[in-house]
Amino acid sequence: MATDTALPVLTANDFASDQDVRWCPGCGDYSILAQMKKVLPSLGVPREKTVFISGIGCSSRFPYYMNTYGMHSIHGRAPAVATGLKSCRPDLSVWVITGDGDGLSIGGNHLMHCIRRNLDINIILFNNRIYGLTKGQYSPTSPVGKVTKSTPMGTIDNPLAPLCIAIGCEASFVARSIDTNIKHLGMVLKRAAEHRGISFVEVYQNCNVFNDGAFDYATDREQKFDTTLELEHGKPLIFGKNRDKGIRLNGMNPEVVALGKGISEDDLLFHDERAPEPTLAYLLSRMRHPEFPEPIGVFRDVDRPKYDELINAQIAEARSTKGEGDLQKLY
Amino acid sequence: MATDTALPVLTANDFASDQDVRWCPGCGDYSILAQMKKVLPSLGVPREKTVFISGIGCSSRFPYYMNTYGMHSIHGRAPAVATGLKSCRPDLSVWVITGDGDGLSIGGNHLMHCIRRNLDINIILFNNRIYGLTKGQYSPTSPVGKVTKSTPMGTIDNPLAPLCIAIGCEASFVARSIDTNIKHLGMVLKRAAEHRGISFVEVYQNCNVFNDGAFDYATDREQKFDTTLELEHGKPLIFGKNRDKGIRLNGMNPEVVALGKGISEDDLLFHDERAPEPTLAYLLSRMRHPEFPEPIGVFRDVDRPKYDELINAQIAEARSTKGEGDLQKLY
Amino acid sequence: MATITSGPKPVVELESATVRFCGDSGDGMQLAGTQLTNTSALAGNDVATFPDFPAEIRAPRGTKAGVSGFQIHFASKDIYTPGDQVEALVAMNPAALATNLSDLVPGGILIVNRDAFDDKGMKQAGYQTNPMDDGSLSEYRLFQVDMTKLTRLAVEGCGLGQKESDRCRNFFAMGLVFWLYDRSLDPTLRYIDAKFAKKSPAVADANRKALMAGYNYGETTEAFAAQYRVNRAELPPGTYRNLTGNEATAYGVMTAAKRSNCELFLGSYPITPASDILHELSRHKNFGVRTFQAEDEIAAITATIGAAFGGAMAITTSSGPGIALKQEAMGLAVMTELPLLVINVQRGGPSTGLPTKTEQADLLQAMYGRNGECPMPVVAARSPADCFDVVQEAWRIAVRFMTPVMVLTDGYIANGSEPWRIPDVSKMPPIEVKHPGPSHNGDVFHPYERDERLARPWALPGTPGLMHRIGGLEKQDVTGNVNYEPDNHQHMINTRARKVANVANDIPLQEVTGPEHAGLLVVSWGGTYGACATAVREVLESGGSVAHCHLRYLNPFPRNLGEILGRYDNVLVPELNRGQLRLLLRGEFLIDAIGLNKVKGKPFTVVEVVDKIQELLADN
Amino acid sequence: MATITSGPKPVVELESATVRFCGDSGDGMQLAGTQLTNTSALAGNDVATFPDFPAEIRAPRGTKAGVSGFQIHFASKDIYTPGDQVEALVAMNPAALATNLSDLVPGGILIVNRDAFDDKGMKQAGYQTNPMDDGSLSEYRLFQVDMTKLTRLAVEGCGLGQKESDRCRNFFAMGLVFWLYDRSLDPTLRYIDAKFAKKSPAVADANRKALMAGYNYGETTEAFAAQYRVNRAELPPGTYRNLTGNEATAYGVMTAAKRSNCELFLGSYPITPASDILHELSRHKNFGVRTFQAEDEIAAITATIGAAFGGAMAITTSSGPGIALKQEAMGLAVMTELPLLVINVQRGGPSTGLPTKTEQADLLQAMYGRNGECPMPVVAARSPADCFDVVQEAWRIAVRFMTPVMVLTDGYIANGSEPWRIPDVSKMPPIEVKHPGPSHNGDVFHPYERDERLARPWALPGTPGLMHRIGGLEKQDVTGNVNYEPDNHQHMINTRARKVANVANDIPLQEVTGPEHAGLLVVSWGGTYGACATAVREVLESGGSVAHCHLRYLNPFPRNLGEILGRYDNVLVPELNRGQLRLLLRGEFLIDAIGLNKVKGKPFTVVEVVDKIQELLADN
Ligand SMILES: Cc1ncc(C[n+]2csc(CCOP(=O)(O)OP(=O)(O)O)c2C)c(N)n1
Ligand SMILES: Cc1ncc(C[n+]2csc(CCOP(=O)(O)OP(=O)(O)O)c2C)c(N)n1
Ligand code: SF4
Ligand code: SF4
Ligand SMILES: [Mg+2]
Ligand SMILES: [Mg+2]
Repeated sequence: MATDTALPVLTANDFASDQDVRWCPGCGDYSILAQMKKVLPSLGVPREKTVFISGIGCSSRFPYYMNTYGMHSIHGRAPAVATGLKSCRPDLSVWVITGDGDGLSIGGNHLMHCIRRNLDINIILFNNRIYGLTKGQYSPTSPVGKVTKSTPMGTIDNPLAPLCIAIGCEASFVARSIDTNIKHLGMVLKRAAEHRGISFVEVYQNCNVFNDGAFDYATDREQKFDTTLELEHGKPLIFGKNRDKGIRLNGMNPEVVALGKGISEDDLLFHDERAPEPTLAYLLSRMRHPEFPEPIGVFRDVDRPKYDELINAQIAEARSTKGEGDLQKLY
Repeated sequence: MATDTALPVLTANDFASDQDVRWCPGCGDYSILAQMKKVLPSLGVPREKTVFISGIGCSSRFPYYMNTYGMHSIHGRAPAVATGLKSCRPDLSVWVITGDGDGLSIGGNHLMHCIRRNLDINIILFNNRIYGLTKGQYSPTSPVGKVTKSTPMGTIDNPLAPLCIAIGCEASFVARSIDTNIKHLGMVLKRAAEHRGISFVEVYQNCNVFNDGAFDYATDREQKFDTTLELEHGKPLIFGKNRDKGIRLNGMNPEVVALGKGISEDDLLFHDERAPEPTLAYLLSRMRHPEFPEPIGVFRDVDRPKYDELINAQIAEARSTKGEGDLQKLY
Repeated sequence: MATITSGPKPVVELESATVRFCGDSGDGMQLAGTQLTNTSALAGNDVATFPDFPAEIRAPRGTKAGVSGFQIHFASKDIYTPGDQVEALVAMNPAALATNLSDLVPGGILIVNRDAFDDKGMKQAGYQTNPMDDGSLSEYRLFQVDMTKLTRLAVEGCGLGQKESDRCRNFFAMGLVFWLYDRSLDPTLRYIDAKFAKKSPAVADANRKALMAGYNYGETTEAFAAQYRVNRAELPPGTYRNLTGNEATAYGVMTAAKRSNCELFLGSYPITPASDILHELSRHKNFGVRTFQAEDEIAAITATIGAAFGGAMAITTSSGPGIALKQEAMGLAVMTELPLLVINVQRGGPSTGLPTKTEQADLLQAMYGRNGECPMPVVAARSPADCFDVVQEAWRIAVRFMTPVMVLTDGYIANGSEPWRIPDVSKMPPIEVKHPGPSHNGDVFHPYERDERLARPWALPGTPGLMHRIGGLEKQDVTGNVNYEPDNHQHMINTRARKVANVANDIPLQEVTGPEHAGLLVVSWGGTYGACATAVREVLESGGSVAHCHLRYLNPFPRNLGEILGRYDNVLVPELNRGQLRLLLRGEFLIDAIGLNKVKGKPFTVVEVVDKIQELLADN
Repeated sequence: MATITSGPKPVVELESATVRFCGDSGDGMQLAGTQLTNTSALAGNDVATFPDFPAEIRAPRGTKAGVSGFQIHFASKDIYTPGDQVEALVAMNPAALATNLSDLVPGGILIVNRDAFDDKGMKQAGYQTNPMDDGSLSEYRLFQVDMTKLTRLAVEGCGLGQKESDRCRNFFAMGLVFWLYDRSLDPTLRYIDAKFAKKSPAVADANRKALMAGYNYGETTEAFAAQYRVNRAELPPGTYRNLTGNEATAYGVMTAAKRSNCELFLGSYPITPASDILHELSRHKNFGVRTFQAEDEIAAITATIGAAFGGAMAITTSSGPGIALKQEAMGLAVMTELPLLVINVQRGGPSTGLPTKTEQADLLQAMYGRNGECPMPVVAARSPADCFDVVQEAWRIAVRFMTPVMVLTDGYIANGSEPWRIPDVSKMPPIEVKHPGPSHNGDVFHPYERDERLARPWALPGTPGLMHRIGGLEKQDVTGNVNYEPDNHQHMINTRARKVANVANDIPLQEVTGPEHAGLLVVSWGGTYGACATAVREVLESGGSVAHCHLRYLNPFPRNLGEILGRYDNVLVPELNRGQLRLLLRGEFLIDAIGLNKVKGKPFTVVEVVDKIQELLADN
């Protein structure tokens, strides 16, 4: 099998399955799929060692399109399926693909517990702020007032912020990107793959059929420099077409300031992915359009003990202290 | 019925049901029950307008002991039961009693969504860091390494912090108290009842049978002044037997400082329950023993639209714009 | 507004007609079908429809996976099914033709959009050569129409881009079919006004023009020799409107709420094919309807239980997988003896299965899906309009016996439609609901003190003096206190079972259509009613010795069912499952019921049932 | 170490004895019972036990709700039940006496802790006067012992406070009972050493002293006239140890993992009475056992599915309400055709029900609790030790047919115990598991290409060339691709059903104890085995015409079951439910099976079954 483990150089196409892709023309899922296929060959993990687990939703069809192992499980349960798989098979590289409904509505609890256990997998949440597959009901990330099939008078549920939840559970890696920002998306997916422990990534994804333009503010050529802010480790928080605006800390609260006229980069809030305390990451995850530019990139990247390592370490320890189990002795 | 709504003056005993209480002798649940019975008469809400909904667990036996309406529902679902009840019956004062397993393990998702919707109810989570009713397995709040029936080699799950989760969901009222600190507990329960919108309260509760002493550090006569910190709105964060220590902000991180020798109260972090952004509350919820004194009291108390009000407001609006529904016209 | 009356060509009268529009998901076939349906209903026909769309939101354009179809059966006699075979097929592209042709009767009318048959389209459909030229369609009456071109011409000058222009093609197709069956364009023109006139006059104008163009094309071109006409049916007098099963379910619960004078609460989590009930109910807040889109099915039903505790008419809607998730909570509803409805719009299983396809395989789950001895009444709707009656009946049972009730419909009747005779609200009897009033004697209230039906009182929070606690642990009868005593448990197990059994005394006796005694009794339930009723009628007309017994009440069975079953030499149970009702009948009545079972995600055809009946009659 | 051999008093030989310790939850009755059980097992008796504890963690001290009991039946013949009635009752307080006395045979030995009968204690138990003085106990052989005082005296000088001293009372009681039945103290002394010697020598010393004191009290005081002895039973040769059902289940899965050479994964969420399986397995990590305490039952089973996909022997354990929650995911396991075990330790239902009581009411949930046609093999254990064999058999079926398997046990056998003949690991045949190896030809792998049993290949992630995707949507046979075609769906529905039906070819034929033909056949399943077997034996001995057929395999049934049922005039199905197996037998075999049904949270007594058998035999 040396031949297999010796990693023949693979291309994006090698990761494409024989199934034709069945998303609506123009769906943001296509570009996420494309970036994933592009990133995987660069990781040096053979296809057979890669597994995609998903729940149910348009986004959750993802595994069918990858020439890897995969399971299109049931609604909301992918993180739990992945927990069983990764605990028994730490040798595998496991990805969970989920949606804002799959991951935050029915699956919110599994997501939370999977994150807090810091299982060494990558969770990509396709956030289109709508239920796509069931044809357009509001989701836990839909903004208040959103008119949908199930809310003709507008939603009254205050939305959940995926990253706030992840950080509330002490996620060791938290990031955000955008379907159409393909270079950035590729970078984020790669960083997520490289991180050991849970990697939680929110991707803004356009559902052009049931929630078209939900993220125009963040993708529009003109606006995006003012409405998004690319995080860079150790760098000050600067944004704007001419990079002439920044985020300054005022007590515990961020505020937008114009650079120049007395305010220099050093007065700004500096990003620190590796801050041991998640408070900064939390503060960043709270910055929302239109009050603030929405940060994209890596919010947090710290090292914590990993569930799959620990569960197997206990097995090893038990074996070394008690010796390999002997049934006859046990009886 | 005037006689009933004219609130005869009630006593704690009026709120006791005819069932004898069946917790282990010495269980912390007793004192929480006692405080609840003491606080309710002071709220001016008649017994028949008060409803206790619980899930399953020792703590969830609570409703049986109250002479109010109540439902001992199924494991983890109390917040959802309460959502249906309160949405149809905003006139009722609804309390949810849950445990660290009931509320954060199987019920974590309902808790999260109930909080983010800001339903006008009070959720009291009895945190004894163990599964009591099922006789001693670790819970989502058990510290790493905890040896229990199901973890003879110690737990490997990083615990969840109830308040971090609640704040991650933008809870409009968040507080913490301790079973044995009865005056403080009474105050917190009253504040929770007075708050409109979701009130989330974590109560440290001793399970003297399966997790005895889990909170000794916070209740011990000698230590408690150094290990806990009573939050007061608008006041600096001071603690210690002689109130000679405080919390100062260093960048985004809290640090313990000794007062005097150049450090005055004004240098300390001041508490603000009403801060519109939850970042401060989040930072406080991250302060854990032994690095920090653990804050008790009200972390956050802000006003947000309430789900039960909104759902009924839409009904009213629809009726005023479209007129009361007429089936014959509809057909 | 323009009204076009029938033109010069000869008109052939038909008793019934079956038409199917098929094309790409993007071609608006569902709309075309709906318009023809409503127009026919207004024309006084009896109609039955069968929409059939892909599971994918939108499969790649032009692929077979993306084909969407809508079949309409309209007639001057009363009909129960959308028809086994299609007499006129409209195919908008090659994939649609390839996947639907097999359902067209030999000699049937075949209208094809010729423009769509380019190489790419044909390749996607798997055609090597153009079927219109290679003679493979010779057995049909083929009409090749350049719909794309003709539509573009028709809408020229409306200021639409090509993409929008092509979107009008379905209106052209409608116009043509409307001419062919001599149908008025008015309802569709009205629809266009209502739907587009304000939003975008240009589109409205274009659709109107395309519709007319299609109609005129039929009238003027030589291609079509004759028109067809289906006269109004002899339906019982009254005003009718067309209704889908999910609409009927929504109207039914709203009506039940009104009749019982309850506020309506729906706790639901979206799932195909049940979501439309949530959508419909959420549009009627002015009826006091509260719709709660929960975080999952478990929250949906437990919120429903909370609402029921509070005194609302509380219902939860879902389909297979979601119903499985609700089972534990149904146990709580049974234990707390609260009235609520669990509505299961069955779909293809197991697991995620075939979300957009129909099936009847959740009957045993409805009966036995819960832990412990946990009986619940079960009722099932037989047709789209019947959903309206069944949910009201279910609510009547729920409040009278203080019990959750399971209502079964399926994707076929939920999406299908038929004319519904509009009832007179003022003539509907109230559904009686009692709540005990306040008590001031200071006595402890007994929440499990039962009436003659074994129903417990529905005491509402807020009522002075009735404070009480309920829950999922076994409870002492009368007091409702938690109780683990052996004899009490046995008593409560028996009581809950007897209470549900008592429902049999409050429902009508089972009726049979056909002879009192015969060689065969066909026993059906749910959405297979139409096929079975039609099949039995046909066999009877051809002199066969058969009768039909359709069950609305599945738990408990009507009191006289056993006696009925005994009267016939053989019993046939056609089901879209592997024999679930059959097991119940065999187990309860020890009769050797025979099954006709089909699990293909599709309803029975009449022929399938007729053939089985004939086979069994022949055997005797 | 001290060994006390039997003393001066006369020794009466008995064939069997039934003893029950009862007292407050805090009195250590479970420990007392366990010690007597193990000692008797070591003495070579056959034993059967029935621990019975309250649902409350700890109800208020001295209340009836807080009474905990442990019954042991030990004998020199082989026995299957803990005994209907108690021959010797040890009551540590008034509440215990009040709640247990009715089970003591007239003339039975009654040992009471006199000291506990103070006013408070008697009031809590509802005694107006002291039963020991008002003659109400006259029909029993009453022994009043001042256990509290005597124990305190005995442990004086061990340096314990009064509270700790009183904790030793159960050892005093044990000592007394051990003397009474001429049992060796050694095992208990060893237990004391192992358990306390290190942790707290003082406690160890005190317990030892209390134990001896009790023993000596029996020997020296005049009170007791004689001792009793139950000789070793003629069990099949071999070494035995005592095992509870949950322990046997844990050992069984560990053994199955070893035999199939799989890593063991348990995904579970605690729930009474299943939690002990999780506890036991989590203690054996050195066997490569991974235990995952999930956030809920749904996570538990879906993690189990993930582990199965990865190639582990994956199991999930729960009880009624938790099993209901797992149903949707079981559907996924059926659809993905992965091998795993779902172990349901049944408890009293419905809903939360009676968590610590036993019941058999989840059989139909096991069969039909899922949406759609979703067949799963179902097997049930008949006794504590049988759990060991049944879970291995279940795993053999699971891997051979690539299917999830439901294993049913119940609270009665899970907590009860019996001697278990220790097997020889080296003699156990392997359970064969095949995984397809790597493929390098570049062909697409076919995950649903089946073998002669219709099982699909278990291809593991990590295997080059076998990359494939599975899921809950209907799939095309062979390729496993998503597929919505009608005929494929029918084919897959049939295939999944046939696959499970095929299991019947891989299991032993059903056996019957008793005559080949008789007036009555008793058909039982699960934990009622003991009562039924004993009852049939008794009736046979008294010349009755009856036979016994106990089913281990409930889905599919053994191939010859129908033929067997046909051989008997009547069929009786005793169940701790309202007739669930009865429904299945009637439905499948159309026989008029009669039910003996009890739903009291307690097992059958032998007498109950005997009486019913006699009644039916009399009727003929
Ligand atoms: C148990 C269960 N409940 C409900 C559904 C129906 N359902 C399928 S996907 C979905 C939500 C999809 O939304 P999201 O997760 O945001 O995915 P998207 O389609 O937007 O990518 C729902 C409600 C289901 N398949 N299973
Ligand atoms: C569906 C379901 N799963 C599991 C259980 C078993 N169970 C009852 S309470 C409980 C956890 C109790 O822990 P917690 O919520 O912390 O309450 P405590 O007893 O500690 O107050 C569990 C696992 C159950 N009753 N129902
Ligand atoms: S419905 Fe929306 S999310 Fe789903 S495939 Fe279509 S565009 Fe994408
Ligand atoms: S087990 Fe613990 S939590 Fe439960 S009642 Fe006893 S002491 Fe209280
Ligand atoms: Mg979405
Ligand atoms: Mg707890």
